[in-house]
Amino acid sequence: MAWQWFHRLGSPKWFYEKTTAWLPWLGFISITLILLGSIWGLAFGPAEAKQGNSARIIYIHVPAAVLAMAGYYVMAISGAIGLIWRMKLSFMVMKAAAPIGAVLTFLALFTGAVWGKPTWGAWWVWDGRITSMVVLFLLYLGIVALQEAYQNQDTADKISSVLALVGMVNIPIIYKSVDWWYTLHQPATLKLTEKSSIDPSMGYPLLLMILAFYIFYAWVLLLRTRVEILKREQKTNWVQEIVAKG
Amino acid sequence: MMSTDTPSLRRAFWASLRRELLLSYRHKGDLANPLIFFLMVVVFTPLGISEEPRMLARIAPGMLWVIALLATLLSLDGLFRSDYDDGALEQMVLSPQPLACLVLTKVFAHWLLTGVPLTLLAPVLGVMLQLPEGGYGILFLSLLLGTGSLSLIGAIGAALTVGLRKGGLLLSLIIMPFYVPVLIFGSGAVKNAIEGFPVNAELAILTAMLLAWSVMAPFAIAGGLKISVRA
Amino acid sequence: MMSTDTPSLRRAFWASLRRELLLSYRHKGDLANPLIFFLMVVVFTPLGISEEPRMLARIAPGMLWVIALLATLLSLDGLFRSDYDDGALEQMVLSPQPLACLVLTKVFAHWLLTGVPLTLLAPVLGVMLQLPEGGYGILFLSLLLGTGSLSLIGAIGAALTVGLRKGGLLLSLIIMPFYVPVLIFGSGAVKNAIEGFPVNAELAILTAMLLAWSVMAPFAIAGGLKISVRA
Amino acid sequence: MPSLEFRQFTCQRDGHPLFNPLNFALNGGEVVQIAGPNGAGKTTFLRSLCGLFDEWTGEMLWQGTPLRVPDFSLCSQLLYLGHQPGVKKSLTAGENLRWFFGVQGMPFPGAVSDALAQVGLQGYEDTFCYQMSAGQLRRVALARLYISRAAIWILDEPFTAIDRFGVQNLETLLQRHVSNGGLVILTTHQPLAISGVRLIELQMAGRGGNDVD
Amino acid sequence: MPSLEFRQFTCQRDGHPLFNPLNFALNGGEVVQIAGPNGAGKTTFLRSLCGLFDEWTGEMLWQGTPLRVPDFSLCSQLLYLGHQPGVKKSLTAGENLRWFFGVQGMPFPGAVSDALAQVGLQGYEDTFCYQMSAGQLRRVALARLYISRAAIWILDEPFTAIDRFGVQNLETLLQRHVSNGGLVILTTHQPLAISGVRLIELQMAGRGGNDVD
Ligand code: HEM
Ligand SMILES: Nc1ncnc2c1ncn2[C@@H]1O[C@H](COP(=O)(O)OP(=O)(O)OP(=O)(O)O)[C@@H](O)[C@H]1O
Ligand SMILES: Nc1ncnc2c1ncn2[C@@H]1O[C@H](COP(=O)(O)OP(=O)(O)OP(=O)(O)O)[C@@H](O)[C@H]1O
Ligand SMILES: [Mg+2]
Ligand SMILES: [Mg+2]
Repeated sequence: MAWQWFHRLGSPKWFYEKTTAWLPWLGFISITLILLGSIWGLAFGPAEAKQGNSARIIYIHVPAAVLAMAGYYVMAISGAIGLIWRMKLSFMVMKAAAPIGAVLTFLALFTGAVWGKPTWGAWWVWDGRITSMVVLFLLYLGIVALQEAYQNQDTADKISSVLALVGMVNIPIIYKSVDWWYTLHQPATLKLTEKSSIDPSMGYPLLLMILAFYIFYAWVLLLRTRVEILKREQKTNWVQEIVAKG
Repeated sequence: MMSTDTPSLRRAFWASLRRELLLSYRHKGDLANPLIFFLMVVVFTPLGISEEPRMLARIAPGMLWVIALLATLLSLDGLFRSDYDDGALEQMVLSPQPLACLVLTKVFAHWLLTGVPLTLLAPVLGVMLQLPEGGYGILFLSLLLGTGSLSLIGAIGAALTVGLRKGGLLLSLIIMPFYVPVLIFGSGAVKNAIEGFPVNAELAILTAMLLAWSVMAPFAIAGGLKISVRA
Repeated sequence: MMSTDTPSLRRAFWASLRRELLLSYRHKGDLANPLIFFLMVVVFTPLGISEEPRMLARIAPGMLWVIALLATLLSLDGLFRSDYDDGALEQMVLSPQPLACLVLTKVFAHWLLTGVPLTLLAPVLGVMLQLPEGGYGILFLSLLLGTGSLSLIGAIGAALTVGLRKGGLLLSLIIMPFYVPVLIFGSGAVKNAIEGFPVNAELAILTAMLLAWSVMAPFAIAGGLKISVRA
Repeated sequence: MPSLEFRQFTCQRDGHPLFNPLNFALNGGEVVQIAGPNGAGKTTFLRSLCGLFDEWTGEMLWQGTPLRVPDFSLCSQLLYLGHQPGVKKSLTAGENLRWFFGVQGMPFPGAVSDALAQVGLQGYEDTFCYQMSAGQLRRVALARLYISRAAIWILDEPFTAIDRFGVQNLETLLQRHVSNGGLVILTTHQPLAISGVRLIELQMAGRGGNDVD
Repeated sequence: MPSLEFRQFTCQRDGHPLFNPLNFALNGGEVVQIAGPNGAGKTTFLRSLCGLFDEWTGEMLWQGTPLRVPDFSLCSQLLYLGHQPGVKKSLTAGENLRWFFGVQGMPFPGAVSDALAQVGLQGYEDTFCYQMSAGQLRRVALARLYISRAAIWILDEPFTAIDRFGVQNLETLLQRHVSNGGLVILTTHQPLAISGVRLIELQMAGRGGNDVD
């Protein structure tokens, strides 16, 4: 039955035991893909016509940016599930997702800034994309700060879920408004419907890296959720058995 | 023992609004605070940044909007705090009337006593900052619409942080991202007006945002307060 | 019954400082607040005012100083408030140790946790606001000296307004005039540095102000608190 | 007639039960004192009743139907007076009371000055609450009881800071309320001079069973 | 041996005396209860003693010499515990106590955990005060009495929110303090189980003379 599955998923113990087997696979695949993509992109891909080798930073910059945005929805939706169905596990996923998202956003910002110096001649420019990324970073920071600020975990979970939910509505608005506001940054080059404006020799390794980052994200998220489970359930028998086993 | 006249939401609404206005009236100082802040930054700006009229004129529209936004933001921390500390919030949560309506009165009062005065004062300070001719009307209109959204959004932040022993500016961090679109369209409208471009789009968007937040915010606020009060 | 080891001022000083630091450590959020505010305005500035690098570079020195000043000011309201509300201030007033010394620790802790982080963060935000090359060192130095004065002056205002049920930004009004010289010499130093002029005079004056306020402020603060507590 | 029933009911803090599970039923016409030493969980228990605390386990039944977390469906039936009385210091006594009833959707009670007189605050209707002594402030909060139409009164240490005569008055009032079929649930560390008080002792969890009834 | 004397002493609010002038002298070895209904001026009186309120008239003599307004010269001799106990909720019980003594220039008392045990808070030294019940919070403030070396204790309703055993303990402590020559001045609305309490009744001003002694 679908509902039975749903309820079992809500059980931290079931989730913990189930995912133990997935971990090594996810870790192995993501690391392999990242290595593969980097070697392809950095060593065998062509240098970009105008920007030269500095453009190779794209293989980190773009996947980080993509995941930073996708990560927000992972976080907000798991928060919403937690609020609606009062599911503790879902809150744990949310809590685990927030710092990962913040780090990825920071990575996108940082690589962007590093890239900006050779191409735009300045570390920092206020343009639409960049601004919306800063705003996203602040949204993540807000969630992390709320989680830290509340001593009572239950309250922290619910409060930050409400914030994440409200934020979910707001993200498209921010993107629209900031894009409309001022643009210097690259428009989207990878397009599904039309022909991509990026050369396939750079496009394929980039796509590979994005895929790799997705899997990597899932892996780290699982790891962090499991740590969170152990922390919160530390007084239960099954966790103590695991700890005793070492 | 039991009630004979049925309790009514309208009564609760008025009682609540009445109290907010009374409280603000008693703390006249608080009422003036956002205005003082506004004034203060307007004084500091030429001192610290530049006293050149041409320069001032260029930064004026944005500056006025940024300051109005900060003033709103800073006045928000106390919105639910004192009710939380002295137990009045519990009583509101326990009222049989929907909490979302009761908090809406608080937000409305906040806007009436912060947003509206700021809006009225802005043109005056515009003169001090050498705001060019064409900007005044739209400055007024955009602030009137925008401060409504600012109060509503800010109240969500205030509700989410009221349980912290000192919410302080963590509140700022939380709501800042939500203020960004309001700021962009608000100051955008004024800049366009000064340069003679049409401003209909910006004003329409500001109105739409105000409506959307008016519908959504009360529920988020009520939800946040209920969680906070139970902690 | 009576004391055998004599009470010592040194002990009182350390106990007081220790508590302030502990309290801030417990409210980590508060610690970050002035920084968040700083960051916030730096983000709002290009959004609201202008994103043009040339324009930003011109307003950056003043903007950074104005924001640092506002951030200090806004963090001051709570300086004595919670001690007043929960009765700890009475206990401090009743301590046999001179109140001026005890409050000095509070101000010192405030500077350590507000002024210093602001100073450290300012150059980073300078990059975001396109602050020209030559300004960074002096920005840092002038803020380091200036924020000390700002904390001391602000504490006087906080002491005088703590007895009001909600001091809020009335505080701002009181101390604003005293902040003006600090702002003028602080931002002046940075502007001069950028344009390659000497900055010795400005830095000397900032240092002198810091020393003068360090001597005078504690007594004014202690006086203000004693009056407030007796109201 | 209000009826409340508890089955294996206990409140938790940080995942640990505060007191041994309770099994008992309350009906209108009773004064119930929740007793126990400091930190036993009395306040927590009362807040759970009001829906202001939700880390509890077991069952709570109102008129026979179980209440779920979070559930404020008792709201309109109850009056809660906690450690923090919810009196605004910068309003006058009268304004505070009028707000209190207004916010529940009740018409502004004309009885405000009567109620204040009942708690010994004749002529204080227009006095600001920050000009009041500790006891007077609590009395403003207690004046609600003289106007309220709620059937269940939940009072957390209502006698705090109240002088001897004030306590007597209050006891008389409670007795009148229950004789009208109301239910009073209170905590206090002072001996009560009310006859027929039902005592529910909270026993620290993990110190032997109790199941009071 | 501490000695305090009052001559025609009364406190004022808004220019009106609160209670009829008092004339009496206190010496070490006494427990003195300031009594009176809510709003009689007990808190105001105690605060005047500490120098925390200065709208009073008449004379107050400490060891025979008159004290002037504003005068904190009694400071090092006294310990004041008011309606607001001065306990920071975001510090632990131990940190609160250590600050309290540190700020008076005393060495950090090693006795902190003993004192906490005495008020029934064994093992709570590292518990944050916001995690405490109302009574536990007051107990943290009361723990000061077990460490203090002050001769005069001024306690404004020290029994608030304290349970029965706590009150008994506190009474024993007060008795020990006065038997060591100390002076205790307190207010409370609960009956005291201490022998030989000296009662000073505050009588509302303008309702006939009293001059208690
Ligand atoms: C701090 C600065 C920067 C930030 C925050 C930033 C942020 C972003 C974001 C959010 C994306 C979107 C990914 C997507 O929508 O699919 C992106 C993609 C991209 N960025 Fe940046 N960026 C920055 C600087 C730069 C610089 C300096 C360059 C090079 C000139 C650059 C080149 C690109 C390219 C080529 C893409 C891929 C566009 C696409 O395929 O959609 N970025 N960046
Ligand atoms: N916010 C909190 N977080 C964690 N624990 C808490 C919190 N508040 C109270 N507690 C703990 O829960 C227990 C019960 O507290 P509660 O306030 O219900 O006690 P009480 O019976 O009302 O005591 P009192 O007679 O002192 O008012 C106490 O041991 C206290 O330490
Ligand atoms: N801040 C104030 N301003 C004006 N009047 C005040 C103020 N505080 C108290 N009063 C008045 O002074 C009188 C004495 O107050 P006080 O607090 O000393 O009473 P109390 O004897 O301690 O009463 P309780 O038993 O309620 O604590 C009261 O009638 C009160 O109304
Ligand atoms: Mg309690
Ligand atoms: Mg009193």
